[in-house]
Amino acid sequence: MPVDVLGKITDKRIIARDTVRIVIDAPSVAENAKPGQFVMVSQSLPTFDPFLRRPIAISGAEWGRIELIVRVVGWGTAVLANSEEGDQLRVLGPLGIGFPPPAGHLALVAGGIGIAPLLFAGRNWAKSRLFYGETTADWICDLSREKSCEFDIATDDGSVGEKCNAVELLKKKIDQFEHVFACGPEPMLHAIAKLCKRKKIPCAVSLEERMACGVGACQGCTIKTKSGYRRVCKDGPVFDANEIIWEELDERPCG
Amino acid sequence: MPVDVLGKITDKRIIARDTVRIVIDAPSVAENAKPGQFVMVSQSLPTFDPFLRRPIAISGAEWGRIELIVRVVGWGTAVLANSEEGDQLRVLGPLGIGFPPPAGHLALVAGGIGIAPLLFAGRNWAKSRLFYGETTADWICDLSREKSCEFDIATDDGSVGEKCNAVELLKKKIDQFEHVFACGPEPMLHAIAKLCKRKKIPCAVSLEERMACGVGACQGCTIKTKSGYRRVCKDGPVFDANEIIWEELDERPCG
Amino acid sequence: MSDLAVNIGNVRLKNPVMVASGCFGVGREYGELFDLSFLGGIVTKTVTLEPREGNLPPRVWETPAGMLNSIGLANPGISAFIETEIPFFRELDCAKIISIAGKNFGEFVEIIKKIDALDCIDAIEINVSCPNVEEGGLAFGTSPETVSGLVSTVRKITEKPLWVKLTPNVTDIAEIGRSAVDAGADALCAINTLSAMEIDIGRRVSRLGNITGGLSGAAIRPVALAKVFALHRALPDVPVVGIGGITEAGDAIAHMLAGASAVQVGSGIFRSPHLPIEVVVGIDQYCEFYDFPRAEDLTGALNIEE
Amino acid sequence: MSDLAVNIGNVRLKNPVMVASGCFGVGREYGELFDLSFLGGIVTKTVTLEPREGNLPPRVWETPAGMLNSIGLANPGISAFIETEIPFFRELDCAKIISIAGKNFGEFVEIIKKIDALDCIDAIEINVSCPNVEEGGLAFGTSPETVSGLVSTVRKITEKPLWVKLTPNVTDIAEIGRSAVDAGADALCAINTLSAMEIDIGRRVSRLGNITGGLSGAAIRPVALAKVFALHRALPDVPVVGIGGITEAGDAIAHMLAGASAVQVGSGIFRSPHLPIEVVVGIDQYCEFYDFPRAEDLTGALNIEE
Ligand SMILES: Cc1cc2nc3c(=O)[nH]c(=O)nc-3n(C[C@H](O)[C@H](O)[C@H](O)COP(=O)(O)OP(=O)(O)OC[C@H]3O[C@@H](n4cnc5c(N)ncnc54)[C@H](O)[C@@H]3O)c2cc1C
Ligand SMILES: Cc1cc2nc3c(=O)[nH]c(=O)nc-3n(C[C@H](O)[C@H](O)[C@H](O)COP(=O)(O)OP(=O)(O)OC[C@H]3O[C@@H](n4cnc5c(N)ncnc54)[C@H](O)[C@@H]3O)c2cc1C
Ligand SMILES: Cc1cc2nc3c(=O)[nH]c(=O)nc-3n(C[C@H](O)[C@H](O)[C@H](O)COP(=O)(O)O)c2cc1C
Ligand SMILES: Cc1cc2nc3c(=O)[nH]c(=O)nc-3n(C[C@H](O)[C@H](O)[C@H](O)COP(=O)(O)O)c2cc1C
Ligand code: FES
Ligand code: FES
Repeated sequence: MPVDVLGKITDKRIIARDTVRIVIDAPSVAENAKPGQFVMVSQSLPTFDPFLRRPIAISGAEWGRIELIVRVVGWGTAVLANSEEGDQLRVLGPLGIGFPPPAGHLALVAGGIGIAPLLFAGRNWAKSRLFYGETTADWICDLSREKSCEFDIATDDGSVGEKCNAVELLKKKIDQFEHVFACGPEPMLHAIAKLCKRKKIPCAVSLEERMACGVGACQGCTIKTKSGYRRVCKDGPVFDANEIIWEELDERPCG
Repeated sequence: MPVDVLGKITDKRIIARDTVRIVIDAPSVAENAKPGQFVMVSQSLPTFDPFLRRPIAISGAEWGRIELIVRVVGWGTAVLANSEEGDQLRVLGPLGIGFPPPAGHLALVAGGIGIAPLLFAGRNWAKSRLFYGETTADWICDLSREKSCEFDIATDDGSVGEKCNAVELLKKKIDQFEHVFACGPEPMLHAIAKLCKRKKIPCAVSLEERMACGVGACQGCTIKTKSGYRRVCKDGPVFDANEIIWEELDERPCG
Repeated sequence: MSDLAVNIGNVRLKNPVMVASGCFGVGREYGELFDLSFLGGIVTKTVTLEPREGNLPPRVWETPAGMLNSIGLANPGISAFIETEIPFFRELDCAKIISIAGKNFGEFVEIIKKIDALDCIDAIEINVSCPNVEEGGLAFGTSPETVSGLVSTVRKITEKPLWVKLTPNVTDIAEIGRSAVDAGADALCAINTLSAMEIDIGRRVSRLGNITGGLSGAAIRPVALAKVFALHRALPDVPVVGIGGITEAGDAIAHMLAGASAVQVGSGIFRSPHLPIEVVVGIDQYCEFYDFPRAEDLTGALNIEE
Repeated sequence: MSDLAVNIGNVRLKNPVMVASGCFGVGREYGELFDLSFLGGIVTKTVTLEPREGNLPPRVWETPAGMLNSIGLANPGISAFIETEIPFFRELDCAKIISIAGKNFGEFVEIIKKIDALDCIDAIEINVSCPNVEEGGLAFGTSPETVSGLVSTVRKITEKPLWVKLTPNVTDIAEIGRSAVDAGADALCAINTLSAMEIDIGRRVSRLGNITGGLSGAAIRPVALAKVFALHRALPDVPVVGIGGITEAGDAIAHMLAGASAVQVGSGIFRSPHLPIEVVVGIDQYCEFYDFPRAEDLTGALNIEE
């Protein structure tokens, strides 16, 4: 059951260019959180700028605290990233269905800030390996404290890890896995979905969509799936890759 | 001539309950500023909260810097008061006509945050004395560094200075003065205007009105005077007390 | 504690705070967050005769102090609604209002025939003001003749209180309101969203799949207050339900002072799910502080000297 | 550098950025801050036949992401205006548009007779959309017949380009726009402010002396864009001047993509006096970046698949 609480920021640090890790004291959110779920967050000041909360994946939950990784892409994320230790954030969650139980060895594929929900998955499921792609080294989140899962890194410019993308990383080792979880830009997810289909490996993808309510009440965040429109916030954000009509997503006039 | 500049905050401190003194590096504003003038200020971030700038009196100008005293009464002043040393503010000014040249010994009468423009006047005109009234000691701005002019303080509860109001302070010594400048709540200004009229002493009052442009272009800040509607921002904020139709101001449905 | 109960015609609400259509489903989701019996009432998402998938995504976009939506009345259709949602809805301990829309008079009649027998429904909100659908929707609500025709048609087939939800996208909302009341409407709800759009200048496309949408949120509060004020002035005896831009208790109080007998909270809920309850508490505190023994005394209590 | 010049009918603007009526006087005050010749054009505060004191204060109030005003067309009247303002105004090196309003057709005619001889005036903006005056004002702009009658009356007595400034407070802005154009208007300006109000719940009074006022600023941008879009779709050959909620260059570009041939910047100037110039620069940069050789190519360049 989700709750809406005011949570104090207990730790905040920059972990990559434009990217912060925020730890929030929010026991009633943390105790129910599962990998793949998210929260709707805003600052606690009574401002209309922004008007709506922002959906942010839960990247970890332990000891009554949740961890968020926020990349600044606009005003809403800037406001979150500029909040400081001791500030309070409004946190509604945990929301969404989260990842399914993995069927054996698990490949986690992250593109960019898509890393956030997969970190939680990596900490949760021991038999997993993370494939993490970024454009360049600066944007790679510091994973030095991630003990629980192994990882391979790729950058488009080769500035760290292999010079390729996350899909290519995955391709090399895909036969070692029985399940794939992926989060990142749509073209990447589409490519992974195709690969998994060919290899007949089940694949769950975490999607993004603009949200208003975040709880399933407004029908604002729908995407077209093979079983009709589904709400990303309530029926997702994690979907079976085979359910997605990728062409619809690719053609989306705006995002 | 007013200018619109980005000015860096070089000093900020709390000088009374809910009240801060902000020093801003803004040479082109400072060099032309006269007591009684004001600036239109906002933070420099691209936010709509608030949408408009706020008018704030110039309480001092020296060495290329201007001083503002801001009391938090709502969101706009809260945003200003929360900005920090090193932040930049947008400053449009100096605006308005300022106080007239005083005709001999000058009484400055301040009610509450009305102290701001009078501090500047006190520093500027040696033969002046400040009468400063507040509800209670907490709200009295620290004047320990004001060397240039003498002052009497009154509080409603007697927690500091005399237990009376600024008008009563003035009354006791009014015969020593040839000119009165006043700024504060409307009932106070009205009482002072009456007193000065009886005593036949010229009196200039600094008025407040909601403003949009602050430069005289929008006609948003008008008050009714004996010579018709006048713009507080351009034709004021300082007016001859005899010009004001006090009944109109007192009856104002809202402020 | 003041007496918070208000009457909208024959419908008694335990307090003046309802949630607006489309922002709350039937309460399933938000019911996980708080006890729905604190609410004065719930207005369901608008239900149509046939199921509707809704509009092409994206369907929501944030704007300065507000938001656009072009949901397009996505709903399962009245039969499925009765089957799957009413069993949940009927158990709730607050006024229950069903919002309905049709492409033509006949559809409205068919829907009402299906719901008239449902005891649990306290009132029917006729949505003639949705800017996001091609047929029916806004086109209905902009013509006094159509509104009058529609209301008198449905008035004949149900005894249930009929509330008509008005659009602000008209020259004279009071004229439309009057035509609804003259034809038998029991109350007027104002406002639905303002027709609006936003543009992605990088890709040179609309931000919404449906090109245009409806603006709601704090940004429209001043417009909503003016419409409620206009309705109350023109029709002082008709209950008005104030909707638009409520994001704190004070906004709801402003709606009531302008002339509303009750309010509905819409997109403000997305910012703050507990908002409807905060509004109830805030109205109570206001009544205490300003000595209004009954919340209903707030209606139209604005001082106007002209 | 792209070619920024645009034509509104016969009026050539050096760039598409004007300042809106009522927000800039005739430029005296803001002329102290920057060189007015950077502007595409200036629209004066609306001038009436007789002097007007304007409405009871308070006249402005801030709202979420916007503001209300009820200035009430305070102005010295056309004769005093010609005497005291035109000598300053005529010297400016940008397009000069005079905004006028009258209580009846006769007043419009009288005003135009006085300004028709002024060479320095490039166009007349007919304000039939002010929500803040009792007579004339909004009432004119909500009826296609009245607009048509007014425009054809004044069309007969002047060769100067006639722009008609439309109100958003109507059911169908394109209908009003069409009636203006059919009667001889050269361009349509949209939008004026939205009728609105705010309430001081503590004192239970309106925030404005005049009770209601007009809403402007970022809050109304989505509404303005939808109106411009609707006008351009209905009347693709008619130049539209986009007004409403421009607070950065991107907003002006959005207006042009929606169908505007030029824009006017209004209350955004109060936030940021240099805004009109920033908008000129921003449009230029946009054209360069996205390969539009001429700013006029932006007009209606929105991609719409339906
Ligand atoms: C379920 C879910 C989980 C998410 N988890 C995270 C996370 O862990 N960390 C993180 O940094 N971000 C996450 N996001 C994305 C985050 O919500 C958006 O970046 C944020 O809403 C942007 O707000 P803004 O005001 O900063 O940017 P805006 O100014 O609103 O937009 C800036 C840019 O970001 C794009 N954008 C904005 N919102 C979204 C969205 N919901 N989906 C896709 N693109 C968007 C816009 O199209 C635009 O290009 C998640 C989104 C969803 C739906
Ligand atoms: C020429 C001039 C000089 C000023 N100098 C100073 C100064 O030196 N220091 C200072 O702290 N304040 C000064 N003020 C007042 C200051 O502008 C207001 O307090 C501020 O605009 C309030 O904004 P807000 O968003 O914080 O409050 P809001 O939330 O907008 O309002 C909070 C309360 O303050 C009242 N208020 C808001 N604006 C004004 C106004 N312009 N005049 C009167 N009452 C208002 C409101 O009615 C309300 O009760 C001055 C005002 C003017 C016109
Ligand atoms: C996402 C969303 C969906 C809506 N769906 C409906 C609807 O189905 N029927 C209806 O009458 N109004 C609908 N509305 C309009 C609201 O009920 C309300 O009239 C409007 O949002 C103004 O109120 P607000 O400013 O409090 O949001 C919807 C609004 C939003 C934001
Ligand atoms: C203070 C103020 C005064 C205005 N006066 C006039 C006026 O005299 N005539 C007119 O046609 N429009 C007037 N307007 C409307 C503006 O010209 C413009 O249409 C409206 O504000 C929307 O644009 P914006 O959102 O950029 O402000 C006024 C607007 C404001 C804010
Ligand atoms: S955001 Fe409201 S249903 Fe998903
Ligand atoms: S605030 Fe615009 S004229 Fe004074």
